[in-house]
Order: sequence, then structure tokens, then C-alpha cells
Amino acid sequence: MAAVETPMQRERTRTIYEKSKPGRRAAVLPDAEAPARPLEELIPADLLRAEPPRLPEVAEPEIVRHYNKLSRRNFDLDSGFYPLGSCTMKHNPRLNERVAALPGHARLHPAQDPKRAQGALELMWLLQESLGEICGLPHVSLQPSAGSHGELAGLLLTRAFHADRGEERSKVLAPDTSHGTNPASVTMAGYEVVKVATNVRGGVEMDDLRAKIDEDPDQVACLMLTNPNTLGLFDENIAEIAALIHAAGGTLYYDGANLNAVMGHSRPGDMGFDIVHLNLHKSFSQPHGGGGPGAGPIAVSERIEPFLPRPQVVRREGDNGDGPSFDLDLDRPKSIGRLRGFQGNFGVFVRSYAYILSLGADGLAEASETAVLNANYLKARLAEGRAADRLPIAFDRHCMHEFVLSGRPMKKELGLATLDLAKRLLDFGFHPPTVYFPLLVEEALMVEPTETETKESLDAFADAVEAILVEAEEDPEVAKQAPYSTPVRRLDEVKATRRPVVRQALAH
Amino acid sequence: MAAVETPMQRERTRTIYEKSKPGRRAAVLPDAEAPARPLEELIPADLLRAEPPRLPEVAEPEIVRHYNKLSRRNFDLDSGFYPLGSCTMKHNPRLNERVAALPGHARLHPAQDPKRAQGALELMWLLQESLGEICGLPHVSLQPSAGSHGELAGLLLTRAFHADRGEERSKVLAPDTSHGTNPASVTMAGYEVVKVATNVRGGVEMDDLRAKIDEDPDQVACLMLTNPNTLGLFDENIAEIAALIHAAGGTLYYDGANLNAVMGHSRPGDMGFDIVHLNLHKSFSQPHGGGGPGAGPIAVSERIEPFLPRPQVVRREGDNGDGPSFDLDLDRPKSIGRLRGFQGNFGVFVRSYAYILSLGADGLAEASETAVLNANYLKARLAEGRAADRLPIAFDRHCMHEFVLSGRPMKKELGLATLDLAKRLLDFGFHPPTVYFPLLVEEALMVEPTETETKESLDAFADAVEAILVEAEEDPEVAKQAPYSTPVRRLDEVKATRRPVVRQALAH
Amino acid sequence: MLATIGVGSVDELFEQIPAPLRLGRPLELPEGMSEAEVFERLAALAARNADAEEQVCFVGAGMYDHYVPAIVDAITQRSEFLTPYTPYQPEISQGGLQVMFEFQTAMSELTGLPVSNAGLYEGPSSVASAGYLAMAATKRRRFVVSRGLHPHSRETLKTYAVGYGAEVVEVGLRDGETDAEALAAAVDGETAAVFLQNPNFLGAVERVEALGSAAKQHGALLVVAADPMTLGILKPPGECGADIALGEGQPLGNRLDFGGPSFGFFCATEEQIRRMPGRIAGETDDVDGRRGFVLALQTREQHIRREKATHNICTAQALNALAGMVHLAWLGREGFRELGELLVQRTAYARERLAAVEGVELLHEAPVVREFALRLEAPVDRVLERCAARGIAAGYPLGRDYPEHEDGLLVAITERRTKAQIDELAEALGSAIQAERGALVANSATNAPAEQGAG
Amino acid sequence: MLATIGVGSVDELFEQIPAPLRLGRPLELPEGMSEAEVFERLAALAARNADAEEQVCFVGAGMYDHYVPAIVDAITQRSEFLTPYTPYQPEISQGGLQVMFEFQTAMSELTGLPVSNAGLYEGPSSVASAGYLAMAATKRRRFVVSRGLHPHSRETLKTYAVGYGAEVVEVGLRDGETDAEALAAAVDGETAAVFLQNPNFLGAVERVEALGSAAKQHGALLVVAADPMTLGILKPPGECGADIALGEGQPLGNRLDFGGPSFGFFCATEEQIRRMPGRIAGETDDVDGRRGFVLALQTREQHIRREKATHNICTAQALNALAGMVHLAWLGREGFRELGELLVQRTAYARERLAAVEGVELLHEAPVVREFALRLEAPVDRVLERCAARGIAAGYPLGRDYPEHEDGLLVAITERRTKAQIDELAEALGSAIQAERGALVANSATNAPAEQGAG
Ligand SMILES: Cc1ncc(COP(=O)(O)O)c(C=O)c1O
Ligand SMILES: Cc1ncc(COP(=O)(O)O)c(C=O)c1O
Repeated sequence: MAAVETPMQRERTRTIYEKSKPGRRAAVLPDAEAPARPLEELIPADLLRAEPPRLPEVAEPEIVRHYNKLSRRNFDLDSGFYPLGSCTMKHNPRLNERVAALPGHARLHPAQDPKRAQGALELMWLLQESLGEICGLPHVSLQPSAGSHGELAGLLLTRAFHADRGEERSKVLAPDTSHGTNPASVTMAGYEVVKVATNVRGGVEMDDLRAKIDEDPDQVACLMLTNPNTLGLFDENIAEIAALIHAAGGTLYYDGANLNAVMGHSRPGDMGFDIVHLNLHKSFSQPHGGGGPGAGPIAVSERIEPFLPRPQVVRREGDNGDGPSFDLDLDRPKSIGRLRGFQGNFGVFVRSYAYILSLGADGLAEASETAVLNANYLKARLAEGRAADRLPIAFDRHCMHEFVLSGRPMKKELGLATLDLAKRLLDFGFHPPTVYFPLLVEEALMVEPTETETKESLDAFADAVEAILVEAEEDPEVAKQAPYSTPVRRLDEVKATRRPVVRQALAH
Repeated sequence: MAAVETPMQRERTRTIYEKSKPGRRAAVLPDAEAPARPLEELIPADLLRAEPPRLPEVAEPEIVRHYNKLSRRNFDLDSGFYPLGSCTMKHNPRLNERVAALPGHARLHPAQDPKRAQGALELMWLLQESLGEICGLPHVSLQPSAGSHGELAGLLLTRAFHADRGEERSKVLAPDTSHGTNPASVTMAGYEVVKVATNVRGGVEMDDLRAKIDEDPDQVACLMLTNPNTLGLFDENIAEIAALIHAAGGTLYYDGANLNAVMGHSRPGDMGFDIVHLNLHKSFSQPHGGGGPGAGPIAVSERIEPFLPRPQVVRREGDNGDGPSFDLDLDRPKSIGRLRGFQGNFGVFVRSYAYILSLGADGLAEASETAVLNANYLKARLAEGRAADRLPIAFDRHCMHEFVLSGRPMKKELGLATLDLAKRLLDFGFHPPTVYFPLLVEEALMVEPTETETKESLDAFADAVEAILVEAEEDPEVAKQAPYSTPVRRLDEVKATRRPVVRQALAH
Repeated sequence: MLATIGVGSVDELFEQIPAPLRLGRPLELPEGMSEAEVFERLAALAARNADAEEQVCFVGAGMYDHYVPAIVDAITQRSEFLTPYTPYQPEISQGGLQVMFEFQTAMSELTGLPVSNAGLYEGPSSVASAGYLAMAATKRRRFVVSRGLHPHSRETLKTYAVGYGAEVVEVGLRDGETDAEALAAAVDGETAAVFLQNPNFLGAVERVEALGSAAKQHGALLVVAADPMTLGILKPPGECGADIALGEGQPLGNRLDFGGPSFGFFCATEEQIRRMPGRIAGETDDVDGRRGFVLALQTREQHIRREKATHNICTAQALNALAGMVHLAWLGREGFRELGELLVQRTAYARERLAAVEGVELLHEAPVVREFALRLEAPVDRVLERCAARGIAAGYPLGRDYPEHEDGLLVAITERRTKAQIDELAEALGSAIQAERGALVANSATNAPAEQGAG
Repeated sequence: MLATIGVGSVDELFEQIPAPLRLGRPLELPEGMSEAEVFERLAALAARNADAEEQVCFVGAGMYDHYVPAIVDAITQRSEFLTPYTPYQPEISQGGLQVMFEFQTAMSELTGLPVSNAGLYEGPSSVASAGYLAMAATKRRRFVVSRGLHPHSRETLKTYAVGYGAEVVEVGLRDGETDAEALAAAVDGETAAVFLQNPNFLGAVERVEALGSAAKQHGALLVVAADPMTLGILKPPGECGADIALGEGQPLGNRLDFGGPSFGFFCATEEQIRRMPGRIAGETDDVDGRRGFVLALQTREQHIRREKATHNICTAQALNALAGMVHLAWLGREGFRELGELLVQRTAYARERLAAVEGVELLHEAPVVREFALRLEAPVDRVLERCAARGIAAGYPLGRDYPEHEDGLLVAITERRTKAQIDELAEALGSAIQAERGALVANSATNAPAEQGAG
């Protein structure tokens, strides 16, 4: 395969520091307009820095070229199909960027007197109301900065909830299919994780759940669940599960990363969940930004409300005839307190509220329908080809918005690991699905097409998988050495961890 | 060379129409909020369209992907060195885009009452004043939309100027080095072009000029000149040239496309020119946009002023103590009239005024110094290598902001045409210089580095030219078949003109 | 670098400029400023304009306050579209060239004519370019022009005509539409082209086909200037016998920008393809048979043909044409038609609503799409002042260009103008007219609020 | 598509949801809207905020109204940076990964510590994460925290501490600086970490090295929260003995956004590298020996280690860190230092100017960089009301977080605050205080203008 380097491979990359030349700069600054006194007069010399930090010295044209060039070394959602399971890579409307950039949003200081930030507070309140309705839970805090932050919040709420009743519980149950952030959050919140097995239908193994509860019901603080779960399957026993947990006195936590499957169709609150986090950067179209920003608002039931983080955005009815006003409520004696500075990732709230306004009630429901339709169609298309045997579906039933395949037979029969398939897909211009997650599926391949993809992209992806399997039957080496056409080829990740080089060595 | 296709070459391009699927769309429109009556009730049926135009039917995600993908099939100034002679491909500061987009500019209706567009009119007035000072001419009209539009304006002004004195003249002189738009504009303005020869120093051949004038002095309407001219050389005889033309009763027109060489150093007005056009998209950093928009303001002397296009932005001193105000003056009896709708390319004026404010007097002068320094450095670097013999400089003197090489020896000795060199440069990641212009230099190669390039890019370019010449000595075929790494390779331009296909054939 | 060049200083390089011609002093311009300061300075200027955010805008007259979808900015601001030059090197300009090709296809669809260029400067200068083409095509030097053609187009045509030597004859309007008899009478064997606008400047939908017959009879070209936003519902000029259809492209994806930059579109019949002004992209293939696009028919152009070129245009408005193409793709086939219908419905509502206002009557009853003319029983400028003071730009005063319509007001509707805003305009117009009639009281009242409007 | 799936309708696919759990009614949300309408709706909300364009902003308290250069938007808005996920597939994510690497290098330079991650959520939660790291590193559960640490950071640390089970002890300030004796007394062998902020919340430059010695003595980690914009001139935490330096990244290339999104930076000594929270990019090479970048040390992370991970973070704030990196590159080595000096000079001017105002005195005399605290001889909230009515956000009322400073006002300076604006603030403060003292007269005057300010 491709002996010749692609143009991009040929040009070895250089960092901005390696393009630096002493004395160059982009910035021109205003002058101080003040008597220039020696710094030492104003700040004791021993508290001052000797040498300015060795930041790059580059003029604006080269800065723009550098980062534009780097940008072209990224694959992005606007370049092609991105079926990264569990991440909901759906289209990011540019309208949302436009409204977020309005000076009234972008240049509003977070400590501005609420009297003079009524538009921002009303927007937050409206978003809280909308998310509450979508989740079927009456109270919302927008504060958490991402999903895992929301999980931590949920567990701290659980602790506060129990403490308030004079209880202290130590265990948090979570299925073995749960996302890594769940157990990690459990540990950070000072709890111990108890794994619950998965049954043949891909749902929670009820007997195991009962067993784990019965071991010591008083210690069961919470059960964390994703529904549909990370297999893309809806757990039909959810009502019974809720009953069991509540009977034991625990809270039921809903990891909302998969909400994209059920918007307007089924609500966590109605399923019996006490606490839900949402990923605005998944279901509500905040761009992922190459790893954030996002936001992880939480919606909770009445009994959890008193403990919500501080401050909380509240609506106050206007007295003597004038309209309602909005405020930040800090006076919340039972609150777990702050999870971060100020009011949260407001810019993300603007984008997600714009998204909700754009789609409306019907639009959101339709989005989930199309997401589920697309997933099931792609699943079916794959099953028509070699994938049926080589990459069988882990749990063979209709899926919701995503599904998980197992590369086990492919590996056994063709010697092709899921990783190889993923890398080969890069040469076909696709972002691969999520791989090796969930853990309980061997050689897992987790596919989430989302509602904003066309039938053509789904077909093209299915065809690519087929082509790779055909190719592998002839010569598995091709995929094993893949990718060939990417800016760089397979990278040595072990080296990067064994002898980590995490910054540029700079000359003095 | 490159047998294997690059990833971009592999994916055959499709138009947006070929991605169209009936029923798909991006736009959601507000509803009419009015009683929906059948169109025929409001407009006679025979004036209505039977079928909606066959525009593409594509949803937003695919539209964004389509045009992002197309964008990556362009080479641009932010991708690398772009020494396209005569085009002044200098960095486009993003600040200018930001200020042009302010709603006070972007959403200002052109027919707004001048009383309520004072900011816009003042900006235009300030830009007029600035350009007048830079050109050394007292009066400016911003109306022309580009350089060639400015040329036409200048010739129409010349006609009006002469008509006003009861004269009618038929000839416009222009050196054989002049840009194609000059003669084309002359014809459009109803004049006849008379070519003037170039002397051994690259300037106007004075004897020929005298001869052409003496043929019939009364018919000499104008001399169009670029100074420095398209060879990048300053014509030392300009004062005498001016005297001759003025003596004959003609006007002297300055094609300002090369102003980037002399900003703050020498002014057309001081050289004796009556009319100047500037290319704001060259010297004043308006992005070229793949072929516009630009603007071609004209600056003129007192005697030309009465004929300037209508409307003209004027400043009126405030009566009884309040400040000055700005207005559109339509009452100009001798004006040649309008050259276009409304006030001109205002958005371009904003960008160029921001540019002038950013650089200031010193900055502009320094820009020209660096532009001249860079050109002479690159010229010298090339002369150090094989280019000295293969690509000799056409007129061997210090140049101003650009210089012209002749590929004649290269073609004779290596069989490599200037075009081949240009195409091979594409594989090295450079935009080629302007080729085959000016016409009087055989196999011309016109190089304009501009002031915003670093020494590193100049060196890299010189090295690339050297490498290509070395390569050609071994095997000229390599360059003759170039390029290899571009999204497409050499295209059949003849076919495109013989049997032109200028639109997509659409299915019903 | 100086050493390599072999000079001691940069000044030496400038010595080729004769000493007396060297400026020898700094330009009389302010010193350079920081980015932050330049931003503040320009923001302060911008704040002194009453834009369509500050005043509800019912002004049209060729440029309209449409909503430009966000993806237009997102795409046109990409460096790869924003910063390259005209695509002289097709191998590295396929993006821009394909956009031109897609744009040409769209404009051909809209106008019903087979050939489109990649865009010209803007509307009125495109009209003048059509005149130049018509002269070359017919070897005649006389233009017959309807007064329904945008005043700026008529004036620009005259300006150019003085240059290339042609005569311009105007034909008046009757009941808002071009006077058919007068037109027929004006056209003769010396006529190079007949110019119409549809809808015309007063908003009236013209009977283009009927009017054009006069041109056909005498072998003159029929040139139709069209508002592109109306071409989703109006019969395309090509089907009405137009030889050339052109217009102002601003309504397609371009902001108001106080009048520019926007783009002009220019479409014609096959016969004219080699006389077209401007760039034209054509499809072809590369040495390996790959599909690609190039600048076609360059033999028409100044950089090849110089004084024999069919036009002098070089830099045009490519980026604005891209904006137009993205907007059209965003609207799509159905959306584009729907928008046209929306404009007709809302405009019909507005026209009735305003005509019902005391002191207001229709200037003409001809069918309209998105703009219509009123007659006010009070001085138009004073009425506009009063509306402005209430935050409404009520329309375009026809007196500016039509002495015969000193009392005329031209009102434009876009999808951004809500029913509520239309009702508010009706209210504002009504009370302004009443106030103006009620003499004295008025005078004092106006000025104060008027200032405010200017802020 | 349904046929391929083998169902008759999409509803069938939803039958896996037990009937009683299906909503069976539309959500109680408004209907969908057109892009134009959504834009107008949100623009109307935005218009009801008094942003830094409407009010001259002297408010800081951790987030500052710096000028964000235009190239930051131009670059961060490119789809290729805006829309990808966390770079799990390095071969097609080299752009984002290299940015992380460049960012880490820059933050290491600023803080003087060898290891940086690619960014966390924001400032205060980064402080809490430092506590979690310190516990793991020292196996101790007690934090000693200066009251100079941002109130939000202290509260967030406490919130987290309740979870992972640690005790938080606060040490007060004296003359604006952390009380050295009290701190020394508070630190003991059970102390996991000492938390300082420099400059502290009151703007004072702390003697970090001296204060930190207490931590060193008892083997506790020294955690320093820093304002990155001051690190061009202040001695870097790493050179003051800090084990961890972190902070709010907003001043670097991020807009105010009413508090987010921004980013938190987090740097530490080599010892802590395998305990770091967040993503870390590392340099490596590909199978052909090409240089490349990957996510390094993933063995710390939740997706690999699950409950044994050193932190739970997954999605962070990569795009905001990119904005920070571009801003730093734009400033460059010299520009960054100059900006720091400019802040010091202007702030010195402002501090003197305001301290000279009748009824105003300095709350402390400690050295400052860009923010300082005043004591007002009139109710702070009333004074702020009056300034707001004049279009000035005069500062941050310390009473919100420091009962002991009910009369305190915290004033912040950026390069956007001109001398003229500072003088205007002095004038406004002066007259507001006079007015408040002059009882009666005041009351009537305030309310009216106050409303206006809210518009
Ligand atoms: C199922 C699931 N839970 C939780 C998370 C964590 O969300 P975040 O990345 O916003 O912290 C994710 C996203 O990665 C997820 O897919
Ligand atoms: C020397 C010269 N004159 C005139 C022009 C025409 O300018 P424009 O392209 O703006 O019409 C150009 C640019 O192409 C030029 O280089």
C-alpha cells in the first residue's frame, strides 16, 4: 500500500515554538497613558519575574497559517460521518454560535448585578424549565460543567440527602456496562462501587441486583443507570429496578448521555429516577470543541431539590403589577454548595436554548425518532453483509439510538482486531465508532449515527465496512497496517506514556 | 512520479446538485401571519412561474460539509506563500472582518437618511481624506468597485474634462507593459489605445512617447501609467513624461495597483498625475475573496474634481456651535454621474480604514519599505542560484515591490516553460508567481512577495525554485507533467472554451 | 537581508525614486493604533448609524433587510474562500471554481437563461454592461429604457453610454407599469436594446412578454433587470423572451453593508456566450480524466484580449456570489418558492393595511410581490422624520428620484418584517400624517424626537 | 429504510419502552421556530443585559474584560477545531493534539512547573481537583486555605471535600495579605495541602515563598492559584516552591460569557505527573518515524481505570484552551510581559486616583498588579447603583463574600480601561458618595436612573 507519502505526510509538523524568531510579535498594545514607573517601585523586586516566559515570537500572518494548517490535520463532524458511540456527534447549527457571540451574552460580566443581567437569568430559567419538562423532573441546576461533573453533583446530592435523614451510606451500584466516568465519580464522591451484572437481553440482571442490594440494603446509597444503556438498549425492568432501589432507601441516578434516544418519548422522571444529568454537548447540539466545552445540568425530584448547588436561578413574581424578575438565589441552607465559579457555562446554555427553540416540542421528538431509525437502519444494513458473521450484534434486538457489535469472530477468523477495522475506516474517510466499550462486549464496536446523517452516509459506511471485510479475507495485513492516508500513521502510544514528553523543550 | 492518488484526488468531486434529494431542505421559514390567498388572486397567472427553480435540496449538515470540503480544495493566502505579481497578496487582518460585521455597518440600509448614517458617512469621509493624503491629490471618490472600474471612471473623467473645454480627443497612450484592464477600459470608454514602447531601463521609451504625442497632440486624451510599473521599476523620467502629456493637453492617469511600493515615500500627485485609482483589495488589505469584492477609489486633482461621480461624501461645518455633519452631495452639475448603485463597497471601506488606522503614517511607510526589501532580497537569493542563468531578471536593477524574471533560457536550455515551473511549484506548496505578464518579457514570471512574508518563506521559495531547476537538469519531464499532489492535475482548458459547459444539466 | 542584496540600507533601494519626488516627511495621518483601540474607534462610528437593528426597516429600493443564515458567514469567513485571488491556477482553486459553476447553474435556473457568468460588481453597473454587450451584438447605439428601471441603473447606464457612445431614451410609466404604447413607439431599427425591470422600481409586476415584443420586432435585445428573490414565483425572464437577465444580488445572502459589497448577476442566451462580461467557470477534466473546473472562455477577457476584450472587469465579487449560492442552497428548491410566497402574502397584507390608513392611498394598483408605492397626504420627509423618531424607517421617499411622485413612499417587506411591525408602521404613518396636517402642534413636536433617531 | 429494518413504522422501534413509560403527549414546549425568529428572540434577551459595551466594566473578581483579538474567533470558529470530539483517534486528530501540546508548554512556562495538563473546567473546580490530588499524594485529609483564595474556590473545595472526606481550615488576611503567623500555626503533620492565591482576591501580591515554607516544613503540598495575566511579571509559582499551580484561564483569550465557558489550567511537579487530572498530550512518533502527538498517560483516566482513575473528568474545555493558546501566541513573549507592565502602571494610576477621591480610602496598601480594594464611606450597593445609572460598573462589592468588608469595593483594570474612563470612574464615585451622604436628596435621585441601567 501507499509507498508514496501524501502531501500532508510529507510536510513534517513543527510547533509554533519552532517557528518563533526573537523580536517578532503580532500584538500591538495601547500605551499605558500613565507615568511609567519602574516595576520595582510598585512591587518588591523579589516577587517579580526575572525573565519573561518563553512564549512564541511570531507575527500574525504566521500564527494564522500555523493554526489553519493544524486545523486541517483534524477530522471533524463537518468533514464527514462521525458515528462515535455514546458521544452523539450530531450537527452543530451555526445559528447557535451567532447568538452566543452577541455582545449582550459574550461581554456580560458574571458578577454583574442580577438587576442588569435579567436577559441572561431569564434565559437560564427558561432553559431550566425546558430541561425539567424534557426530563420529567421539576427542578434543575445548570451549574455542572460536563456530564462527569453532573455525576459528581448527583452523588454529592445523594450524600446530602441521606445525611439530612441522619443516614450515611457507602455503596453505589452501577452495571458493568456503565461509562468510565460513573465509577470514577463514585470514588471521587467517597463511595464504593458495586458492579451489577447484565442479563441476556442487555439489561440489568435482576437477580444480581437484588443480591447486591440484599447484601446490605442500608449501605445502598444510589444506583447509577443509563437508559437506554451503553448497549443502546432500553431496560424494560426499569420500573421494578426503581422500586427495589427506593425500597432500600437509595437514590436512582440517570446518566443522561443517551437522552438523544428518548427526547419527547420517555422521561427519566417518569421512570422513577431522582437525579438526571444531561450533556448539552450531546443531545443539545453544543459543539464538542475537540474535548469541550460542554455542560452537564442536573434535573432532580422534589426530595432532592433542597440540596441543589448554589446559586440557583429563580423567578420572582413582580409585585404591584410589574412583570416577573429573575435572580440568583444564594440563600439555600441545605445546598451542597458550589461546584464551580459563577453560574456555569452560560455560553453553552445560550446555544442549547437556541437549539431547543429551533426544534420545539415536535422537533425534539422527531430528532429522537430519526436517531433511532438511523441506528436501526445501519444495524440492519450491516447485518445484510459480512458483518452479520464477522461483526455480530452483541444483543440482537431493536436498538435505540446506537448499537454495539462484537469484533470477536472477525478477530478469530480474520485476525483483524476491532482496532484494525477502526484504523482502516480512517482511510475510507470515516471517523470510527467507539471501540472497546462497553467492556463486557469483547472487541466492542459502538455505533451511533445520530439523526442528522443522511441515508447516503449510512449506506456508504456500511459499504466501507463490507469492503474492509472483503479486503481482509484476501489480505488482513492491509487493515493491520492501516491507516495510510492520514496526516500521520499509527502512533506509538506506549512510548508516550512510558517516557512522557508533555511539553516542548525551549532554548534560552 | 506519484502513481498513487492522494486522498483528495481519490474522492471524485460532486456538485451540490448531485447531492440533492427531493424534499430535503435546510431552511425553516416564519409563517406568513397573513391570510394565505392563492397566488393567482394577487398576481395574474400568466406572470407566474410554473415550476420552482431546480435549486439543490440538501439539509444544513450536508451543505456545511459540501462547502467546507470545497474550501479545502482551494489554496489560500493563509495556507502559504502567494507571490502573485501585481496582486499584492498581503495578510488580511481578521480585525477588519470583525469591525465590518458590526451591525451598525452590516445592517445599515444604503438609502438610510444621511442624518441617521453619520457614522458611515464620516468613515467614508475620513477614508477619502486619508487616501487623498497618501496619493497627494486633494479629492477622492470611493465609488468605483474595483481597479478596472476606477480606470473607466478616470477615462470618463478625462472625456468630461476635455468636453468641458470644448475639446474631443480620441487617443489614450499606454506602455506595452500595462495591465490588460487598461486597454480594455480605454476601449469601453470609447477611446483608441496607442502603445508606447519600453526602454532598456524598463521605463517609458521617451522618444517613442514624443513621437506618439507629436503624431497628433490634439488627439492625446490621456496617458495611463503604473509607477512603479508592472516590471516593478520606478520610471525616473516621470516628471518629464508628465510635462509632455500636460503640454499636449492630456491628462495623466495613475494605475495604483502598485501603490504598495511607495506608500508614504512618493505620491502620484507629486509626480504630476491628475487621476489615480487605488485597489483597496491590494494595498489596503481587503481580502481578495477568490476574485472580489474589492474597491477602486479614485483620487484627482483640482481641475478634475468638478467631474467626479455622484454622489460625493461631503463634510459640512456645523452652524451655531454644533459639530460638523456629513452628507451625500448629489448636486454636482458637471459630474459624470453614477458608476453604480448607492455609495460603493462600503464594507470594503470599513476594512481599509481599519487597516490605515492600525498601521498609521509610520506603519504604511514601513509596509512599503518591507515590501521593497523583501522583493529585492528574494531577487538576490534567486540570483545566487541557477535562476541567475535559467531565469534571469528581465531588467537588472534594484526593483521596488516586485520583479520580473524571464524563463526564456530555461525553456531553451531545459525545455521547461514558465508554465511548467509554475505547476511544479504547486507540488512544493507554493502559489506560483504571475506568469506570462507583462507581455514584453518572454516567458515572464512576475514575483511580488509583499511585506507580510518572513525571510523564511522567501528562502524556502528560492530553495524550491533551485530544487526544481536541479531536478529539471536531470529530468525535465517531472516538471512538465506537474503538478502531482494537487486535488486535480493539469486541466484541459482548451476543451472548456471550445465546448463550454458552464452549468449543470439538471434532471426534471 | 541587506547584505544579500548588497545595499547598506533600505533607503538605498528607494533611491531609484528621483529625490524631488520622494515625500521626505511622514504622511499626515494619525499614528498606528492597537487592535483594541481601532475596534473601539470603529465601534463608536458604527454606533452613530441607525441600522436595521435600531430602526425597523421598511426601506428597499433594490436592497433588502433579509435574514442571512448563519452558515453563510461560517462558510464565507473560511480563509480558503476569503483570502485567495481570482482562480488563475485551477489545480489549487477547485473549491472556488466549483462554487462559480454551482452559482452559474443556480442563476441560470432562476432566470431561465442558459448562460450565466460568475457575477459582476452589482446591479446598476451590470445594466450598463448589458448595454455594452447589446451594442457589440447589434452594432446599434440606441437604448430604450423604462422609467421603471432603478434610477441608479438608468443613471449608470447613461454614464457608461457617454463613454462608449450611445443614446438613452426613457419611456414613462402609466398606473405604475411601463407605458406599452410609448415603449412600442420609442423602439426602432436603430435600437440596440430595450431595458425593463421586473418588478419595477415602484414594485409593480410588469407584463414583460408583451412589452418585450416591441424589441423582438425591431431586432433589439430585451434586457430584464430582476429582483432575484421574486424569481421563485414570477415567470423567469428567459421564458418572457429576455436575451439578458441581470440584477442586484444583495437579497441573496448578502448583508446591507450601506450598499456594498454585494454582487450583480448576468445571464444571457447561448448567442451571447462569447460576448459575456466577467468570469465564467466551465467544467472539464484533468490529464488523468478527473473532473475539474477552470475559467472558461478567457478569450473574452482583458488579460488575454486587452483592448479587444468584451469587458474590462478583473476583480469582481466572488465572495459575495458564494454567499448568494450558500443562501440559495440553504433555502433549497421548496424554501425558495415558499419565501417568495411568504413575501407576496405579507406584502398583500401590508399593502391593504396601509392603504386603509387615513391620509394614505395606493400610488398604483398593479400587482406586486414584496414592495409597493403609496401616496401620502402630508410631506413625505416630515412623515419619515416622525416615524424615525419612533424607531421605524418607514420607506423610501420616491421624490428623491421621481419629481412626479413628490408625495410617494415606497415600502418594502421581507420575512423579517412581522405582522406586528406592519401594524405598528400603519399606526405610526397614520398619526404622523394627522400630526402633520394639524399644523402648528406638529412643528414643535418633530425636531426633538428626530434628533434622538439620529443617535 | 423501515423495510430494511423490517418494521412497519418508527413507533414499533419505540415499543421496547414499556407503554406506561412512554410519554404519549407532546412535550410542553413551544413549537419550533425559524432561524430568523430564534435569532430575534435571543437578541431580545441579550439586549436586556448590561454588558461591557453598555457599561464601562471595572468588575473583575476572577474574570476580566480583556480585548480578545479577532484571530482567536477566526481560529476557534473553524469547523475543524469547533466540532470534533476528544481526540481518541490520534491519526486524524493531530491538529487538536498538537494544540494541547503547545498549550501545555505555554502553561508550564507561565507557571514555572514542568507538567501541565490540557485544561480543566475552570478555576474553582480546579482548586478542588488539586485537593483530591493532594489527598492521594500525601494520604492526608486536611487543607489549610488562605481567605485570599477566591470565595468561589473555597466554597467549591468545601463542596468536593465533603465528598472525598477532607477537612478545610481557613486562615485570615491581615493588611490585605495572608496572615503568615496564623497560617504557620494552622499547618501541621496532618495537612495535605496549603492553598494560596496570587494575587489574592483583594488584589494583593502575596509573599508566596515565605508563606509556603510552612507547607514544606510539614510535607504538605503548596497549591497556588494564579491569575495567568500576571505571570508575565510576577515570579512564577514554580520558583516559589509551589507543587501545584492552577487557575482560571478566562483572561487568556476567552470572553466573559457571564461566567463560562472558559478553562482551568493545572500544572505540577514531575512527582505528580501520574496523579494529574485531565487530558495530557504527549509527543511520540508513528510507524514511519513521523513526529506526532497522542493522549499520554491515559492510565490515569476514567475510560481506562474507571473507579481507580485519578479523576472523573472526560469532556473538558479544549476549545477554550485553544483560544488561550492563540491569545498567548498573539501576545508573544514581549507582548505578554508588556501587557503585564501596562496593567501594573494603569492600575497604579487608578489606585492613586481613586484613593484621592473624598470618601474613598485604600482597603489595604499591599502591592497589586491589576486589581485593588477600596473602602467607601457610603453604602456600597447604593454607590454602585448611582455609578450604574451613569453607565459604569464600578467594581465588585466585597460584602458579598467578606462580611468583614461590607464597605469594600474591588476594582479591576484591563488594557481596555482607558485613563479617561478611570478619571470618569473617580468622578462618578466621588459624586455618588457625596450624594449618598447628603441623605434625602439622594433617595429620589437614584431609582429612576437605576432602572435605565437595567435596560
Ligand atoms: C454514557 C456516558 N456517560 C457519561 C459521560 C461523561 O460525560 P462528559 O464527557 O460530559 O463528562 C459520557 C461522555 O463521554 C458518556 O458517553
Ligand atoms: C497593474 C494592475 N492594474 C489594474 C488592475 C485591475 O484591478 P482590479 O482587478 O481591481 O480591477 C490590476 C489587478 O489585477 C493590476 O495588477
